[in-house]
Amino acid sequence: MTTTAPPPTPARSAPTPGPTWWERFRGGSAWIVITTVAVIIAFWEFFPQTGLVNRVLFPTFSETVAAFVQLLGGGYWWDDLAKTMSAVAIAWVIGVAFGFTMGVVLGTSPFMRQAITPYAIAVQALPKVVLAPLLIGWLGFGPESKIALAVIICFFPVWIDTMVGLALPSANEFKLMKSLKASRWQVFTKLQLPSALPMIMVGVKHALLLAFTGVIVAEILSASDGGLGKLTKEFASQLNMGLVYSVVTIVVILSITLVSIADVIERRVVFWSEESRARRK
Amino acid sequence: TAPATDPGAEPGEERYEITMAMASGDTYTAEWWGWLAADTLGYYDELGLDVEFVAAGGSGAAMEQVIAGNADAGNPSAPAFGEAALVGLPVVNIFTYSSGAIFGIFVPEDGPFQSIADMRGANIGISEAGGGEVAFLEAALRAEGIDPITDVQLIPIGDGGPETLAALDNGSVDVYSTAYNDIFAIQTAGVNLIDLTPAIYNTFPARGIITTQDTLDNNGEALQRFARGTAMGMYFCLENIEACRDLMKGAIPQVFEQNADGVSQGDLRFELAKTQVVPADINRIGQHDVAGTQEFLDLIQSTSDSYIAVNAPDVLFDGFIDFANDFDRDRVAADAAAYEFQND
Amino acid sequence: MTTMTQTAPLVRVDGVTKRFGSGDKEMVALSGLNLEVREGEFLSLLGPSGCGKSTALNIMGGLLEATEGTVTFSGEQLTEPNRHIGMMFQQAVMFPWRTTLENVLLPVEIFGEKKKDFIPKAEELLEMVGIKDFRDSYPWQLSGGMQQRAALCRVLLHDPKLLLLDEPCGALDEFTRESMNQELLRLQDYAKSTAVLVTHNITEAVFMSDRVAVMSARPGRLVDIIEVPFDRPRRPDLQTTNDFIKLVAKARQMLELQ
Amino acid sequence: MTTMTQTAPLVRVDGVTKRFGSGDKEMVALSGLNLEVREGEFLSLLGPSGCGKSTALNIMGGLLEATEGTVTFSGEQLTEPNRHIGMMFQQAVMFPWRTTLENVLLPVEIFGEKKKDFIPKAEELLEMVGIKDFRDSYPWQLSGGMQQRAALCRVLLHDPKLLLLDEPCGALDEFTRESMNQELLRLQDYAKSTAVLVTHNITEAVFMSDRVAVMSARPGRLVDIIEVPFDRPRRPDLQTTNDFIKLVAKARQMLELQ
Amino acid sequence: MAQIAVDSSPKKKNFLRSPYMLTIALLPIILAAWWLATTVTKSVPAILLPTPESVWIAFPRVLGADGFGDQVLRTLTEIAGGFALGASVGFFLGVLLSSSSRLRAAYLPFLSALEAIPTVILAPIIIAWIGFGIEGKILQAAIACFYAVFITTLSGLGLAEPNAVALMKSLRASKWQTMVKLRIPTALPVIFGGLQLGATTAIIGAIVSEFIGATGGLGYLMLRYRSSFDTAAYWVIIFLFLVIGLVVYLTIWYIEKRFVFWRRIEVTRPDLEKQ
Ligand SMILES: Nc1ncnc2c1ncn2[C@@H]1O[C@H](COP(=O)(O)OP(=O)(O)OP(=O)(O)O)[C@@H](O)[C@H]1O
Ligand SMILES: Nc1ncnc2c1ncn2[C@@H]1O[C@H](COP(=O)(O)OP(=O)(O)OP(=O)(O)O)[C@@H](O)[C@H]1O
Ligand SMILES: [Mg+2]
Ligand SMILES: [Mg+2]
Repeated sequence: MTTTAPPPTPARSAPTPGPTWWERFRGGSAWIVITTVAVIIAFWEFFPQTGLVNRVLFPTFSETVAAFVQLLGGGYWWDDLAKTMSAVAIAWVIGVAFGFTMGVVLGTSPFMRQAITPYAIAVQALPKVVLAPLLIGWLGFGPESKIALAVIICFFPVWIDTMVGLALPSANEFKLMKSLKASRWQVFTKLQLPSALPMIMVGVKHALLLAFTGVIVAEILSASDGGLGKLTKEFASQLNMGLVYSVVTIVVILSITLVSIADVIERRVVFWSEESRARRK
Repeated sequence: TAPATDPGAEPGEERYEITMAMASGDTYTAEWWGWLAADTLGYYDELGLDVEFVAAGGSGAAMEQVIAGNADAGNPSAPAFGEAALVGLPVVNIFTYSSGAIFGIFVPEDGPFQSIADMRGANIGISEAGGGEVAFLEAALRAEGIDPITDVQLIPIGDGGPETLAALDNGSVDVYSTAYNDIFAIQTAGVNLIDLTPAIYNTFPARGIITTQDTLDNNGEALQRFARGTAMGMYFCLENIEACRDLMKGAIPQVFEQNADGVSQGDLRFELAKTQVVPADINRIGQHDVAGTQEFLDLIQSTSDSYIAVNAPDVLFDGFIDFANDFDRDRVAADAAAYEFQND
Repeated sequence: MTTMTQTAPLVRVDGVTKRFGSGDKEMVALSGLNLEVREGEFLSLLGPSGCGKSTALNIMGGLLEATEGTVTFSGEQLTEPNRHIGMMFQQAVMFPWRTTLENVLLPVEIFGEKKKDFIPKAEELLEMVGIKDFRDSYPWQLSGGMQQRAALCRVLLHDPKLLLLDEPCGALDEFTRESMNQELLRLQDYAKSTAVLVTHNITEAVFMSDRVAVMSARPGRLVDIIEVPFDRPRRPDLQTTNDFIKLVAKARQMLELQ
Repeated sequence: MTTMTQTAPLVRVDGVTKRFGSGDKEMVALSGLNLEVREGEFLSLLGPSGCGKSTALNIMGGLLEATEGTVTFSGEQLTEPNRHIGMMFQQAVMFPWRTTLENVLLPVEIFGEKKKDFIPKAEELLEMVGIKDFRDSYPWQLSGGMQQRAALCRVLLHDPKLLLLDEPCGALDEFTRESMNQELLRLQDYAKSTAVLVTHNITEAVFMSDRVAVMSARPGRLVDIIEVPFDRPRRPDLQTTNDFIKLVAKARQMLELQ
Repeated sequence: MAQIAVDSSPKKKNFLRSPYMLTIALLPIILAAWWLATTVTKSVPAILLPTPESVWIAFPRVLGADGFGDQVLRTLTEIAGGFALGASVGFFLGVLLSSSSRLRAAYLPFLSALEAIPTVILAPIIIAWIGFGIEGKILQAAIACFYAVFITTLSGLGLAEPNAVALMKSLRASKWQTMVKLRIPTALPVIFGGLQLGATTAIIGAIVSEFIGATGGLGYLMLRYRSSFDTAAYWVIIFLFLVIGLVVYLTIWYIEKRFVFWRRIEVTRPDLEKQ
């Protein structure tokens, strides 16, 4: 934390006018993504045809695409999609709210934090699906029980990251607030919370991925009222693997999209963090 | 032409609610058309009954929720029901829905074992640890003098999904014992299986409406009406089986999704159900097979020391069968004839 | 050892001792400190690293409790931070999610007053220290010196009677530091407040202060107070006069003697 | 502008310009710098913050590439870091997972030589700077000054021909800094190496150096070089002599004129 | 931790007022709530949550059952193997991606998506691929835990101070030397955080994979007990998992304390935190 100049990094950019799109393309990461996807697709297309694996279990890429088209034509799964997505959304919101609250309670009280941690770790190590029958008992057979399961699965990183984030402000920052006689609440809202936001956002994004996992696991392994998880299980039991991979692809695309959206939001919410600044330029 | 005693016919009379735990991840499977038809055609509603069908996950989970009291009734398969009865849980079957081979023993066409008597030393695939078929399998092996614990190796390989196909395909197992439903996908994937199931197992009761003694005492009226509605739905389907297939397609389209060879698992299962759901006596739909049940319970009991002896009549309640069959058959037949197809 | 005066002191530090830890790990950071800060004066606390300067300042600001002894401020005993006391630290503490203006307005927010009423004054202060154009910039867009200037505006915004400065320019380079010091003197004069500056730069201490309190190494105690007689406003070339150099040499000797 | 000498220069900086960024955001950090560093001398780079001192030093150390111009070291063109050049930074970079001795031995490890062979020398150096007792302590057990001392030992361990020092004492308090500077002079003499020191402390620059290169603010360029004629070894009381004060005043003026 | 510097009036260490007393005090409260719910008010049916007594009684029965040790061993092997594999792959990928911002930009989304695919979907595919043996379970536990280690390694390796990097450069250290001697030690505290999280997810991955098609192990036993409605035994195994989780956590915590010894000390010396 001194006033020295930025770290010396060998910046080798030529003093020529700005790079052409081709240079930018080659310098960027897009071509790696495209190449990787192309390699995966090529492998996916040709490997099953070698006969080294069972074609039923590992259909080629084109067969999967055909299944995907068939699925899109079916249309009935929109309902499952809606069920899964709404469960993910609700679980995510509740999980984030719950994790955040826990993080605040334990993050602002070292005493509570040390006292509760052993229980938290024990619960974290528990395969949450074993709780499914109990949750159904309490919450019924509707989406509530699977949402509850997903909440239990996804709140953890938000909690941890909030807890860690609240401790991030430096001694000097606390001192400034204290010298102004700021109340505990003011210290929290004006210093700790903004400082913790970048960390909290990391947890929020992780929670999004876990909410997805949570809902789908609940749909597959325990009672549920439909959803993409049930659909994959159904297709798998029919050995219609093209359809299984299609649904998995949908899940992957959805999660990447949602995380990217969360990324954009993050950059706006925590515009001041080093990470967002680095990415903006 | 309405039946003499139709409790739901008079308006203003009390309505009942029932939660029915279905033993699957989905609310219906291709063979549960009796319940589906009664529900879609409004027979339960007519009887003053609001039935909520919920997917409990599987037979064990459905049985669990019924015992826990979270569901009034459920349709776990016979082994789950039997197992609960044999550990002394107060479960009762009030209506037998289907009977016949639910579990079987299969071998690949060109496999090394072609009869149960040969199976000493075999790796035998089962659906999962504690799966319903295990009792049948063990009994069948014992009958041939093979000890199921020491002489063979039981390996859970799933219920007909990709892991099952892989296990059969790469020779991890040479025999597969599972529910009949589970082998359709395997067969259409190119593994031809031979059915070695002993004939006697094909007569066992398969599935019924299961409840607890407690619910029976407290909610008997609702269950009685539920039995009649279900009987009406079954009768409808027996009158017009294609209508039921159509209803099924509307309810669970994904099951009727065709694979690359143009085969749908839903159709295969539906065909099998045609033989299993048909009651022995069309005028006594839901009638229990006491002897068969006893034989079945004894069979399972023989596989473990921790089971208690159970008398079949104690877990079979036939007080609702008369009432269930006392409906206007002509009218249901007319409904069946007038059905309009929607899902093709 | 303190020099007695006619005017009632603004701050009176009376036999203050501060111990950290307990038992085996006990360490005495400050031992029996007596000090008076007169209304309107500029006092420096000069001493080697770790001698307890910051500890003394934190006690005067009510941030730390003395183990023994008392501190009075405006005649009343001081036990917790007081809003008439403004503190500034070695690092400019600026919240990166606030613009310069918002950072300057922070105390007003915390005191629960209307921000609007203070915007003109904040802008005037920013103008005085020459960073008005940066009122809507974020801290990371300012240099270290500019950040310290903004911190100075923040502490002055609310007209504190007493300024406690803990090496506010310690992290800056010498040139920026000199101009910041000029700024500081000008603004202290403008705000007519009293200031206590912690530093280990002898030249700086002499240049800035009316009196320099020299402290000894651990356990920290007061060695002596040097009166600095030069007129104000002081200009940089004062530093090359003989009188100034002599005073610096005297202070240096006091520190080295210990 | 550089003064010509008989001995061949150890480092020759020839028309070095450094631009960062490109297009609109281009900024010239250094413009047409010419400088020679003579074998065995102590040269200071003095200039205001941001004038490109560190940039110049990093280019001399091969850490940065010049946009235009060349740097030669021992007669050869310099394009990447060279193991005969040792660098020291404002903050003592000490790895907290290594003891003092292990930190000092880091370069040996990286050069792939036998650590054992260097332990006696490392201990000798630690002894010379007075922290031999702390050889097995971890950095957090040392004060800032002790850490800088260890960093000094590290850079000297491998007998670099050229020492590049980027405000190595900038983060220390004045007292520690003065004693560190003494240490530095003593060790440079002992190791017979050449040193380039970046600083913005005028007194320090004059006190330490044989020559002071004064640089102007952005874009950084050389203003002039001041020869410092005082004998070595130099003692602290040199700073109160008239000649010294005059030289400091001259340097100050040069900087202020810009 | 930062507040210590401001507020540090001497407080006597009093064990009775230490947080662990609350930890211990909570235990009987939880047990009492459990007992009340299942035994006194009977608001939770025994088939879903057995009474504390019945679980207590079931303990010796489950632990003494034939071959129980083998099952435990098997599951522990899966967890340990999966954790070792997943953590090393996660660590390796973290190192790889941190070495190039382009690789990072290109592959981070793919690897994140992998975290969104639940183990249960992958399970049948993995089984189809490598069979029902222990290898598949290890692989699944590895997949379950790799992300936590990967993402923390990736962010931890970026933490090295610019000055330290410049020092390594000025010594002409190779990229590899900088990684081993500077970046990895700097990242260790953060990586250990990831290991903690990864260990718990590896446990879950192993069990869930045993649910799906296993020939042994604790997850397999759980299914067996559940299918025969032996809820008490089922919960005995759940408690075993809680214990395993805690033991694994404490082990890693202990290793961290020994390996990253400098970290905690730094934190407890606030007076050195200035500059
Ligand atoms: N919270 C604390 N707990 C324990 N010891 C402390 C604490 N704060 C300060 N000390 C110790 O008290 C002594 C005085 O510290 P202080 O910060 O007041 O010194 P200082 O004169 O301001 O030094 P510097 O010039 O380096 O800032 C030091 O030895 C320091 O280690
Ligand atoms: N990697 C970089 N990218 C862009 N600009 C840079 C970079 N490094 C330095 N600069 C800019 O170049 C100029 C010269 O920087 P340099 O660090 O050399 O200054 P300095 O004289 O060492 O300053 P100080 O005394 O504050 O250390 C500064 O304006 C700085 O912002
Ligand atoms: Mg201090
Ligand atoms: Mg610099």
